[in-house]
Amino acid sequence: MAAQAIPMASTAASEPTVDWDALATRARLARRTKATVLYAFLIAVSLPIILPYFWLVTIAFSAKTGVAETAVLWRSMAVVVPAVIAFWLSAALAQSRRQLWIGIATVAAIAVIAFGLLVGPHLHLGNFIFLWEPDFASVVRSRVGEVKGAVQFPNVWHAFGNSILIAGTQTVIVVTVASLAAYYLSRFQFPGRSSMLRSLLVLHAFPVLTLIVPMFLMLYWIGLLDTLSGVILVLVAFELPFAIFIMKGFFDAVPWDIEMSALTDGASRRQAFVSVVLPQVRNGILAIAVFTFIRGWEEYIFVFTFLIRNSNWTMSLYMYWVRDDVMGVDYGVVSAVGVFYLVPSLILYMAAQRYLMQMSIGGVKG
Amino acid sequence: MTTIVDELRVERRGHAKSVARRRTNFVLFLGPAIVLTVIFFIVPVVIDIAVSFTDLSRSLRITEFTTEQYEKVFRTDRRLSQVIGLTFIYVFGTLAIFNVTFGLILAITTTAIRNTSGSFFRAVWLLPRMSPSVLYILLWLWAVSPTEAGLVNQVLMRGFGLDAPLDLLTSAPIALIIISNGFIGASMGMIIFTAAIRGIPEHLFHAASVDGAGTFAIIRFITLPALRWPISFVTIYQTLSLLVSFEYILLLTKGGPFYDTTVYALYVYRRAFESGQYAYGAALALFLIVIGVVVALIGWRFFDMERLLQRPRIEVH
Amino acid sequence: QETVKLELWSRQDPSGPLRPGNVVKAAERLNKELEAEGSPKRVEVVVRESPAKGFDDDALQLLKVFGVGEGPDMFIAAHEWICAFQEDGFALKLDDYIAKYPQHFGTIFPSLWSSAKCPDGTYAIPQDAEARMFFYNKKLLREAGYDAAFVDSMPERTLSGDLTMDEVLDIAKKVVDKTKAQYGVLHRPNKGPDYIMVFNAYGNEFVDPQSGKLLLERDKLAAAFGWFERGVKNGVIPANNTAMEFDALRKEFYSGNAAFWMYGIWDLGSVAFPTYGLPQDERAFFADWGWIAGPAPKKGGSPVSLTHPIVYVIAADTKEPELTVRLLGHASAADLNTDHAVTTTHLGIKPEQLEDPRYAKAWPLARATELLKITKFLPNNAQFGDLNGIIYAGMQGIESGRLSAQQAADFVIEEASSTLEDVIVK
Amino acid sequence: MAKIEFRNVVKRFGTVEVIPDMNLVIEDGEFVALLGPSGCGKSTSLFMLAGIYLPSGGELLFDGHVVNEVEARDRNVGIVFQSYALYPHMSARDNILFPLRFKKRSRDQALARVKATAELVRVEELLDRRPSELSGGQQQRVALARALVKEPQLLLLDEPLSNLDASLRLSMRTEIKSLQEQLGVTTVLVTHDQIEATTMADRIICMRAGQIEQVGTPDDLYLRPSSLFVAGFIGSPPINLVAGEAAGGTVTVGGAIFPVEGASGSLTIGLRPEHLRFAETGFAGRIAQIEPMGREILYVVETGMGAIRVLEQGSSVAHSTGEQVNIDFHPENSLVFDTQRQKLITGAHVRAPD
Amino acid sequence: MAKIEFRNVVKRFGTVEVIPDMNLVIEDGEFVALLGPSGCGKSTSLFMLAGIYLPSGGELLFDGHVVNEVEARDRNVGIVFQSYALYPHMSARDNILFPLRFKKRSRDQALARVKATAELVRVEELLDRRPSELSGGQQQRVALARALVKEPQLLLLDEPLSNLDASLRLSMRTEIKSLQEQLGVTTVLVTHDQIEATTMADRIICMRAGQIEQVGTPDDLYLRPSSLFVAGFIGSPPINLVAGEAAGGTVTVGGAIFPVEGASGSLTIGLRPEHLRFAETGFAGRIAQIEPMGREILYVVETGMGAIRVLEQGSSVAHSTGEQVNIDFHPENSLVFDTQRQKLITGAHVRAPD
Ligand SMILES: Nc1ncnc2c1ncn2[C@@H]1O[C@H](COP(=O)(O)OP(=O)(O)OP(=O)(O)O)[C@@H](O)[C@H]1O
Ligand SMILES: Nc1ncnc2c1ncn2[C@@H]1O[C@H](COP(=O)(O)OP(=O)(O)OP(=O)(O)O)[C@@H](O)[C@H]1O
Ligand SMILES: [Mg+2]
Ligand SMILES: [Mg+2]
Repeated sequence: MAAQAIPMASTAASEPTVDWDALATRARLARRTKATVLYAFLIAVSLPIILPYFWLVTIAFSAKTGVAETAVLWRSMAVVVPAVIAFWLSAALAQSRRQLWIGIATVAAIAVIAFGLLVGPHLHLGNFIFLWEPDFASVVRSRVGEVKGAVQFPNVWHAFGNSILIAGTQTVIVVTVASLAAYYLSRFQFPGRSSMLRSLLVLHAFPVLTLIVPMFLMLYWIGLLDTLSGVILVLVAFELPFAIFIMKGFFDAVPWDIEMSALTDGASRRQAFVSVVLPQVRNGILAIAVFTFIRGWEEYIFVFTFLIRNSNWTMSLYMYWVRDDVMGVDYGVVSAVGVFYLVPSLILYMAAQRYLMQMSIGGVKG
Repeated sequence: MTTIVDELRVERRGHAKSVARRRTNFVLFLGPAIVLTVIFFIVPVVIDIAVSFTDLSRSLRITEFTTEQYEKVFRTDRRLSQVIGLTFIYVFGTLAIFNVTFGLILAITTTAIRNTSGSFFRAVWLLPRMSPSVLYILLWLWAVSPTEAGLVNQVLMRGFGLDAPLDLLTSAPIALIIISNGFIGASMGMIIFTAAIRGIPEHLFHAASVDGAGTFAIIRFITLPALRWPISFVTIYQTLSLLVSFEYILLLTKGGPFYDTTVYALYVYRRAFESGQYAYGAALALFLIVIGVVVALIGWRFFDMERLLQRPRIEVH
Repeated sequence: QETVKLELWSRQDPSGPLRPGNVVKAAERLNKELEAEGSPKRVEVVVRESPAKGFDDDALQLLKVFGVGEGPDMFIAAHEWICAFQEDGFALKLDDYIAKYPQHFGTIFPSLWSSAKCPDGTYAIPQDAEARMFFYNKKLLREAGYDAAFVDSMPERTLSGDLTMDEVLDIAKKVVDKTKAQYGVLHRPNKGPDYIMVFNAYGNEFVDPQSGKLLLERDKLAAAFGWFERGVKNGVIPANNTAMEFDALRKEFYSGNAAFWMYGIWDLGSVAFPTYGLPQDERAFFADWGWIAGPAPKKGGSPVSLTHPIVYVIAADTKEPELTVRLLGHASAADLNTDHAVTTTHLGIKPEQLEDPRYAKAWPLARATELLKITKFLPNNAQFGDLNGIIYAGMQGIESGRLSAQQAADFVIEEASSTLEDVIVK
Repeated sequence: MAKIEFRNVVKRFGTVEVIPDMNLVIEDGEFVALLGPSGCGKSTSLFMLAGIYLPSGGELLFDGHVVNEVEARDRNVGIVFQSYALYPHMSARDNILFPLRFKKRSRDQALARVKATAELVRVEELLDRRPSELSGGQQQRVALARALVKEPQLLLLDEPLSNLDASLRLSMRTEIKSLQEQLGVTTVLVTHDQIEATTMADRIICMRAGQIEQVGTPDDLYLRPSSLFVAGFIGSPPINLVAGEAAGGTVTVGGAIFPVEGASGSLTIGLRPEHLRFAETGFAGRIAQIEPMGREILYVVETGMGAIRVLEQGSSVAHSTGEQVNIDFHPENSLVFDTQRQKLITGAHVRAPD
Repeated sequence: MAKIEFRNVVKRFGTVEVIPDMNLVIEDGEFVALLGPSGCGKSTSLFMLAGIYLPSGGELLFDGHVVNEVEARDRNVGIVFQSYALYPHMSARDNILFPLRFKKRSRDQALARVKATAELVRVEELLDRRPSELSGGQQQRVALARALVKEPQLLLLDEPLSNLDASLRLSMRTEIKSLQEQLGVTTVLVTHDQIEATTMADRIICMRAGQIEQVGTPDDLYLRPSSLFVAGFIGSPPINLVAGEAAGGTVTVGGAIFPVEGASGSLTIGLRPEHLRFAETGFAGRIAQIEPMGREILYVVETGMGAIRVLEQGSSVAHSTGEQVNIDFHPENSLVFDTQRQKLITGAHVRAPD
């Protein structure tokens, strides 16, 4: 190192003495304030979301008159909110694992008892009648007189099955096709690679729902109108650009050297794709599977438009139907159907939540 | 032990084989995606363009080829300018308030607290996206019901002493569609920004705090610069999403009251599907497609999306 | 034996499960008849269930389906749509068949047949009818200071043209001012037929009798919109009426928070009795509740009511038009139709039904049948559905304070002229 | 500058106790190295000093004041990371300027300081470049400048050299060392490379699984390792360790018998390869492998007590594989450990058998 | 095994020519090292051998056959990466088994081979673990087993040791070397660490910016570097290079005048630190810095021609900073380069002035 003047020494001596204790106090305060503000903020912004869903559930399990009431919601909240706070506190204050468990168990016990006393008597399963009584509408309306020979009340399980079939098949196809395409796009050099990626973005700019009539004609011409396959393939086509975009990001992040290894180990690129690369993008596959499934699960316009002869009930249309309000709505049943409708997506969502969070685009950072 | 190059044959036929393999791989990997997209996506767009030059009506009959639809779009449709203005407010409002800003705030705050708590709050915010749209909007309708039974009104009246119930659907419809879309839109940004924040080397945060930066300085100097690209991406991608989708608005307000929440894409839908003027709808849609494509291409340029393409490091097919 | 499958397109409509249901039952009767005739044919009805929300969506979907040649043999539609099918040649002209089967069709109320006609003939078979009216809460009116005699005489006064539209607003205003009730007049929160009654009252017919084309008369439109405008200004019609949930509106009326509720007779059977516990006994009901027809615009004018028949239509290209007609003839049998009428509180289509004890027991039907005398229909014009959408938007414009009555009329005319074809403006 | 003290410092991550109980004093102006294998808690200790981690127990003192809770930004500490951790979107200048932004100082003053510091580490020419446009060594210097620019009381270096290539590592070693001497700043270097530690530090703190094994000068650790662990960890090629049983003044190892002084029982004998030499007498073996290492040659000799590494100076190979040799050493260079306790038995030595 | 030949091989990425013209023969069974600074095209050359990159021009021959277009999987090549590149979702066993999946071989036979190979690299105990459950060195061994299991004709090693810590690096070095000798497989090692190259390889190919600077044994490169680049790149501490002007049998460098043989004009003189020694005579200087490096001590001496590094054997410092010393060297150890052409002038030497 070259001999240099030392610019430090001059000022170092005049360094003011530091009040470490004051700094520590300030830091402690700042840390606490920060945590409080963060949690308060997040709770505040999350309540507007939690509350309506919670409401839906309480109506589904408690409404008797068919009117949306909030009494049970507030009663439940009166139990749940203090319980959650107590959980939080006991977790924060517990000194040991044992104390933690005791705290949690106590809070849970009190909460369950309080819930049982305050809310329990209001709970019933009557609103889920549609699950075992396909003709429930006529049962519900038997107050106007018996309706016989009604051929047309849809069965919820039929709708459920259709929805599962559409969403499931579509998910399988999207995941497969998108993985193939995204892998190629991410890892192969070919003419038109850049324009291909660009067209994915451009396709995203197309107003899908305004293409229903051309789609209708198109499906008719190729003979897929009025088939589930038609609906599924259309859904697939519209979901593909997004899925490819996301999957490409995951493929971009797979280290090159393991693929190189596979090649020198004797695999062809296809074999390397299947046996080495694909297992690395499991999270991506799960993420797009969830998103695609939900998309198919909630679909109603295509189902309604393209299925004209089959009994084409899906959960979305069923939901619509129970909500039809020309003749009055039973909100209890609507909520129950809503809860039932939400359950599969929720299960899927809970299972995959972790993986959804790992989505990034293009593997490019900064 | 096998010889290093199995056969001389391999050597001679190597080139021909590699070209063939290149082709098969292209077909195998991209083929399905291209076929599906072309048949079920591109072809309909082309049909749509063709339809816009006809008088296709609700019974799918064409009696003449005409440019009359375009005359309508540009001459007689006076509502269009208002609709475009509204679309602008809606797209940028949602984008600026929720999809980017709030998504960013959520990502930053949920990554700043303990991971388990953070994922809980993120999970809550993903819930709307995971709910079927019909159901999600049903909850909204119940929540903003203008009577005292509405959840919002209950909270405001009981909790905050509001006198008369608010009627958000009539008095603030635009805000409502922005918020209801934003609750869903924010989660996309939240996910992508969270992943990006997690991708920032932890040492950078450590270095900055040792260097004297406080919370906000760290966000300003470390987090935000690292998120520049994801923010660009979310901006352009969600601009396009918002531009062309209207499902939630349709379910929530049907475009009303009056035309107050009829954004362009919904306008196309109302024109074409509520009254079966398919040809006119096609002409209107085409206009939207052009706008969308232009925005997409500008975005591509502006945000340097080309960076998404790393050069493949394996050259063989 | 040869089984003829006949497809029936029907919307999934909880308000009328027997519309297709009766056709299914009719097949049995027809088959017996065929057996008796010695015909080898037997009929089987296949119901195609359309999940459309509302008759307008359903009709548009069906038009597309016909457009690609996948149509059914017969379908159920709202009457105002039939000419759309007729114009494109999808509907079978029925005049000759109707004449041929008087045993099935001879007694159907002649007034209902007019709802089944397009300019060049009859294209549908009426399936039901109802009456739209202003329900009112007598208790509230009495609380507001009207004596019982006044309150009870309102229906007659309306029918005689003595009670006017504006008097309704005045009464409602008084109720709002003098009682705890919050609302004066409520109407449906979506596009539909009832409020057209108000337009009819102010003389809007919407169709040119000569040409059958849509007709818009600026002054009459403005007059009708004016009623809404005054209602909103007086605080009688809530500004957010169109933003409220259907059920919320009902709740406000049936729980005593509104003076008038503009809707249809079936609401009693499907909601008022079961959900809100209004008295099911006729006398008990009329003690506190009642209904009036749409009043005249000014004293001495004519009151109106509106009915919105649902009809059976036969496809022009059905292979078995004869059988289909006979099938629908059986489906229109008085007893089957009464099943539909009494379970869903719709009006019957034949005078025989009035004799049916079940019908008489369902007193709302019997009482509402009076209104058929003054009832009007929506015009049977293929574009009326669109026009109604524009009118509804105009109402939203007025109620939310964006438009004045005159502006609303202008808006409707401008919008209709630019998006609809062949609109006559006066 | 600062005197640093760990008093019974504990660090837990969740339920995992990474540092059970740490006690250590670092004098003002001293250059110490934290040396230990991967995962032993070196970085954790360093991050506690920096204020990035909060101690879970005990007290951390700067100049006698407890600073456990003081925020990183208030500690006036400079840190250089293994990955450099330069802010990728800022130029080198802005990187170095960054710590000064948070001090009350005029921009001109700050820029002058940046310039002076950049000259100190010789990156004044590179100030406009982004980190991605700098080579590893240049990035390292910029990182050093950033750590030094605010005149820290304490300089922390977390494996600063491990990402550099061999020759660069050598020169940066020298530079950092002389800079530290010049500035006199208390410095803690974390490394798992013993050569780095021995060449740079005044004192070495040898850690193992969160615990301090030995603290001392490089010579202390090399010549008088207090435990088998330290003996094995320090020295390259590694020390030869052979186990034997001592009784009555001799220790029996494999076939060989060594006279031993001052110890008995189960012993482990440590012989550094460079302290062994081929000689006429000594214990016998056969050369199994020869490895030229530039200016030294490593012989692996098969003996009765296993493979023994012998390091000879010079670059010309004087022996050949398979050759029978005798190995000799100075008794004072031998180390004797209690096998049970894994500790050095001070004063005990063995001699090569004749 | 295979003889490898590069004939005028060119590699371009887009418009960037990374390797302009490469000619090289690697004999059957040879162990060569590709040595050069980062970015000089070492990995690129290796990947062409593996069949991952396609040469843009020229011919690549295996045993005399052009393999330019032969697929990677037909080449029977084993490769080990710096990152190990183990398949994270497979156990060590499955990783090693992987290459055998693509050969026609019964599963039992394959598993037997896996076992044999695992024993060879001593990971037989670890076969059921996932890569994430293995330490760096263990991962390295599994990677090696995977590369070896199919009995490759050619083994490619891309900086295989650079992620290991110092002592592990040392032992893996020995292991790989002896494995290679045992198996006799032609091996190409890519490294930027000269010590790795010199200790492991039979021949070193020194590259710079896509071009081969020198090919030779470690001694060749060390003692007779053909260019300034090679001289500077090889040797640690680095060679002392001083520029001077030669005329009439002497070369003038700074203040000093050296007698020179066989060269004139602008010269650069290379003196390795370990070839210099303190003596009574020789050129004079003052010790500026002393750096103990374990068994050697590095002195930095300020002389008329700049700072000169002198390396002395031994661990005890015999001089002190500021001391005036004279430096001497053997003439045959001096290197003389043509400054213009950057090339060695063979046969030219300088002597220390008296
Ligand atoms: N944030 C953390 N959460 C949980 N465990 C941690 C965390 N940081 C470190 N550890 C654990 O603490 C132990 C010590 O880690 P530390 O990083 O201090 O080791 P180190 O000595 O610096 O090792 P290296 O040389 O690999 O950097 C390791 O076992 C590590 O797994
Ligand atoms: N796929 C590629 N596309 C474009 N340029 C590349 C590509 N791969 C390598 N290069 C460039 O070619 C040059 C040589 O790269 P290579 O990886 O062979 O270097 P290297 O000698 O292995 O370096 P290192 O020691 O850093 O691994 C570098 O300048 C690099 O930027
Ligand atoms: Mg560390
Ligand atoms: Mg490389």
